[in-house]
Amino acid sequence: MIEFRQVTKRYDSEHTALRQVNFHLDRGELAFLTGHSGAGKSTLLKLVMVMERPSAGEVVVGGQVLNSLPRRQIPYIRRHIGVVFQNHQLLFDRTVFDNVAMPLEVMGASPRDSGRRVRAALDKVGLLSKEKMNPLQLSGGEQQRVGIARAVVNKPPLLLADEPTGNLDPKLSADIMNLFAQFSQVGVTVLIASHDLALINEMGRRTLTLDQGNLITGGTSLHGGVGGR
Amino acid sequence: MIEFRQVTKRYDSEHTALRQVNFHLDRGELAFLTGHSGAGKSTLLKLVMVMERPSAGEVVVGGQVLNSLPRRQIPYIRRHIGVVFQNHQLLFDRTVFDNVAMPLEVMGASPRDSGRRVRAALDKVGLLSKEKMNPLQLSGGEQQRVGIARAVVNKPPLLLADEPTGNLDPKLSADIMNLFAQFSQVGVTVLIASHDLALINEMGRRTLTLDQGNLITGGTSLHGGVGGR
Amino acid sequence: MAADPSSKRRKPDPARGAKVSRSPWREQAESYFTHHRKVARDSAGRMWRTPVASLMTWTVMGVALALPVALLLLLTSLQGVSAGWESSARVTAYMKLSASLEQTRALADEIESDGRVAELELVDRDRALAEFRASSGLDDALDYLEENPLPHTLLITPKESARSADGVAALVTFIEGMDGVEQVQVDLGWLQRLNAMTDLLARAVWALAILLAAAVVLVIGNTVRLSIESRRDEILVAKLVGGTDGFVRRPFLYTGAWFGLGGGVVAWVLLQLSLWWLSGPVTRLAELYRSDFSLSSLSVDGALALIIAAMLLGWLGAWVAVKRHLDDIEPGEIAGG
Amino acid sequence: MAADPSSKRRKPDPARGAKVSRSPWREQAESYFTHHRKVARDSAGRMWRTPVASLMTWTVMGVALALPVALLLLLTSLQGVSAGWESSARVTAYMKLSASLEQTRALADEIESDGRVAELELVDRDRALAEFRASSGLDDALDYLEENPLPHTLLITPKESARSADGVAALVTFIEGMDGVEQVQVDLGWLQRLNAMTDLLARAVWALAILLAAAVVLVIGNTVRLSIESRRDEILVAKLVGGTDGFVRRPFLYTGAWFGLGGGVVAWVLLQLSLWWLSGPVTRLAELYRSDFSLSSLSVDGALALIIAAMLLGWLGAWVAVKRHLDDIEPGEIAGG
Ligand SMILES: Nc1ncnc2c1ncn2[C@@H]1O[C@H](COP(=O)(O)OP(=O)(O)OP(=O)(O)O)[C@@H](O)[C@H]1O
Ligand SMILES: Nc1ncnc2c1ncn2[C@@H]1O[C@H](COP(=O)(O)OP(=O)(O)OP(=O)(O)O)[C@@H](O)[C@H]1O
Ligand SMILES: [Mg+2]
Ligand SMILES: [Mg+2]
Repeated sequence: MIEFRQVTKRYDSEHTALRQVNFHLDRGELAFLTGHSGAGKSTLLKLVMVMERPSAGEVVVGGQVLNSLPRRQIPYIRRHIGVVFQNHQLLFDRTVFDNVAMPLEVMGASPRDSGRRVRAALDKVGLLSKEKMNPLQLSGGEQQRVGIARAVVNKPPLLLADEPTGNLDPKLSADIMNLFAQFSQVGVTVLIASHDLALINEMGRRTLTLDQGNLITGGTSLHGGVGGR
Repeated sequence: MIEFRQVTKRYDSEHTALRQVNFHLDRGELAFLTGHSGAGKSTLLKLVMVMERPSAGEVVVGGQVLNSLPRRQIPYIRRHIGVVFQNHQLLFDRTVFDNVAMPLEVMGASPRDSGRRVRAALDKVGLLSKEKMNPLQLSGGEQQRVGIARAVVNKPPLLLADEPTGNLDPKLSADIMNLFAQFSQVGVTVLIASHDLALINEMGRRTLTLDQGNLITGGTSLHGGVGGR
Repeated sequence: MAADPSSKRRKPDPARGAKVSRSPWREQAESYFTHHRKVARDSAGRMWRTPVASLMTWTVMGVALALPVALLLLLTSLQGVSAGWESSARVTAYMKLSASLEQTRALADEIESDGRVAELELVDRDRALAEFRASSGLDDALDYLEENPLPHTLLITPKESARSADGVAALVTFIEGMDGVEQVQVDLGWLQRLNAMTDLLARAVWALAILLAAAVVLVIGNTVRLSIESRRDEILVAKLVGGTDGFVRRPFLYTGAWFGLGGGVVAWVLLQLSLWWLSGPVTRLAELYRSDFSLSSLSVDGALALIIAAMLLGWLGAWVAVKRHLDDIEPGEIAGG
Repeated sequence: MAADPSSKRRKPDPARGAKVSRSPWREQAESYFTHHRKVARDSAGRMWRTPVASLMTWTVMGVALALPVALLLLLTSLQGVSAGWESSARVTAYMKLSASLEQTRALADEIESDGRVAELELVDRDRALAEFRASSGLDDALDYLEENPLPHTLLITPKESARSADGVAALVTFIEGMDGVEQVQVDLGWLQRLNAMTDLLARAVWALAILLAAAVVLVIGNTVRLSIESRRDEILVAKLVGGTDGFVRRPFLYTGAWFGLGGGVVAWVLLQLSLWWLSGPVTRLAELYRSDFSLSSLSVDGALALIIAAMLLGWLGAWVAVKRHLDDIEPGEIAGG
């Protein structure tokens, strides 16, 4: 589902965020991405989302090489990726319901269908009772969960999460992780950037570790993809 | 330094964030504030900052009852409080240096003085090399550290931190906690909201625990202040 | 913020539920139009929720729209007047003193039948003297005259088609060549002055119209630009969840069109108010000059055209602003993402 | 974004370091002014970094400012012309036919010495006849006259102070009462018409000036309001780190003043361009009417006054917008804080 081939990302002459990263994630796989602050985790996720373009190497998502993707095709790629952002990225001029409904609205889902799906997603993160509130009125953890609901609402085949439990208490963190695990069981590829080593160890999944932009564990050799894309 | 007397905060008829909270923090004390997501931690900190007003009860900071504080006095109270916000609250239209310099600029510090202090603060959080960058170009953890530098730059007698290590790796988290501990040793009162139970246990300090707005551990009885304000 | 259109949406509609067999294409099209309606309603609602600010923008646009239209109306009114002025480019033919009244009458009939003459008045010598006496104030002096020194006179108004400088000159030559005509006078200066005046007015109107048309586009472009800036996050998130450029653009285009609508209505109100306010002195002035000048007002069709043009201008301004600024907002710049 | 004024600031200044004894009060005052300078520079820089957008706002403001000033200039020019018109409110005194030239001359001297008379011209009967002959085109007819039927005539122009309808009437009565004067004529209609015209113009100018002054304040208010909205976060953070209201307001007031400055300069440029463009046809028209009419242009003082007024208006607009919107932004609404 995701494949990085010798990917390097250089922001400017001084800052190299990723150095020749190679890895491959299968459909339905759940993997963690860890590393110190500034190691390049968010950068890696941004490359998958085509929010940044690699300086060298190829990023392949769902069989499509993103490097050569024309600008007008980008929205259609993004519709197949659910993302939880490190700083939520909620809109404060609309209700929680409308925030979660955005990916469906963009795709032109019918209102009836959309209402059902949004409520299902909010229920999964335990916020069904707050659907009519403004995100500004929510606590930090509640906002983070709204972001998670938005990422999963349209059941995307690929799910990226950047520090999804940074503002959650340990019990809720475990719940959310279980939610992600459920998704991966039905064939969704999940990649989670996280610092919560305790939780990661508990889950016992594949872990990609970045250090100063180098992938030091969990990667694959250049041509040794596991296949099955 | 901080005293809550029977403080209740009701946002609207349905949402009561704090219920009759009583506690007292001495000068130089460092305490943690924990609780599930939505327990009322941020609300408690906002009351100290006069970002919200209590529905009932009294909040006393530095000997001053905040309830009766006139609007125009609020800025002068805030200048004595350093705050790390849950979502950083950095400005993306200026450099890291200028962000950290804001509390000094507001107080009218001289440029020379201000430059020295800002660099000292950035050095403490390990970001001296990034002073000229825009916060947008920083990773999530780096942004959080800029927020911490801004909170401590003017050496305030009171330091509040809302989830200051949510985006930091375990090693950095420990470093930041040590920084806070150093501050408390020189007489600064520090109150930290956090979910990181492992870290809190390691520090072995007083812990206030909120549950559905009730203070269940670490509080004081109504008139049993430890004194020494 | 409190408005929650979603509650309606989530209520399952039994009538719809029945049409299960509907093709996905129809469903797509329907949800497309549903979205258009929703965006139109939302952007109108957004304006409604900040009434003072919206009114400010409308007023600025209204002023900018009203001024060129007012100038246009003024020009139309003046064209009516200048038609009146042109008719004062009269040709006066003085007969020989020896010409009799009958002779003059015959000549008058002949001239009147010419295709270039709109009107003809015969002033016989007695009436000419009486009028001269009255207008010159030389009552006593004229009593000394033994004989009426004035000839019969023909006052000839050329047809509109012959009112050019050349046309009038040809007419003068034609009349001068006739028997019994002593002299023909014509005040060609009037025509020349009129041309100079029209030229000046046209220039002034053009200068103002260009400035103000620019102002309309600028006002809307600026407003939309700033509203894009203040809705940066929304654009970012919409792009991140896979919104196409058209999707992201839509609310701004509707916003522009609504601003245009409001501006058009305000412009219309301003025009009507000004007309009403100015009509008093204008009528008085026109009476003094015995002119049939009156300010043209806006017809219903004109008002509709004004409002529709304003909406189009608003839409255009929004489109330009969106085109210029939307591409600048790329998700790469997301905070700490 | 790339500009980093901080690098300068952090360089330790040895000259300053020497003055260690400076009192904290002086230090405070100095840092206050340093901050003012910094804010002024920053807000100018912010405008500079978005040149197209700033130019748009300036142009809108410039147009709104230029129009009332243009009207003012036009009114000034017209007052010059109407002064010319007023002087055509001439009093004509016809002498008795029996009055000799010497008698008339004496009378003329007497009238001229009156305080209400600005100018006096004596037209003797021979010249009067010659002029009449030339202007009426009745050459032949007048040859039949045995005697000149025209009297000596005095053309009297009243002083400006006596040019009111009442003043002129009093003058007429005075002259009529003199020996040898047969009749006095005066065209009072002119004055009436002039009043009606001035009234109309004044009304139109007022209507436009009010609209446009409103437009200026609205444009600036709106721009500042939107820039407040787009700088919401900055206001929030400034308030949270203890910024007073004055501190938070300052950048917006400077922004308003800079917008005003730009708008004033654009207005001046527009005015000069329009004057230059219109001067051709105006001169031609004035020549046709043998009028000394010319469009007044803006003096250096006037230009300065315009620009300063624009800056003050900008500051005022910003102040109003800031007053209305700044209090709305209260840190309670901070995201997930
Ligand atoms: N737009 C940018 N321009 C320049 N440098 C950048 C930019 N974005 C990120 N960087 C730098 O690239 C490095 C990696 O950033 P990234 O956001 O990927 O880190 P991260 O692993 O997500 O860290 P964290 O855990 O703190 O979020 C950082 O040092 C950062 O300063
Ligand atoms: N402005 C508001 N209006 C209404 N309800 C609010 C408002 N702000 C907070 N709340 C509610 O008050 C409760 C406490 O919020 P608070 O932000 O204090 O939680 P918290 O302890 O900081 O949680 P977290 O760990 O998730 O940040 C939450 O249920 C939240 O929904
Ligand atoms: Mg990151
Ligand atoms: Mg919180």
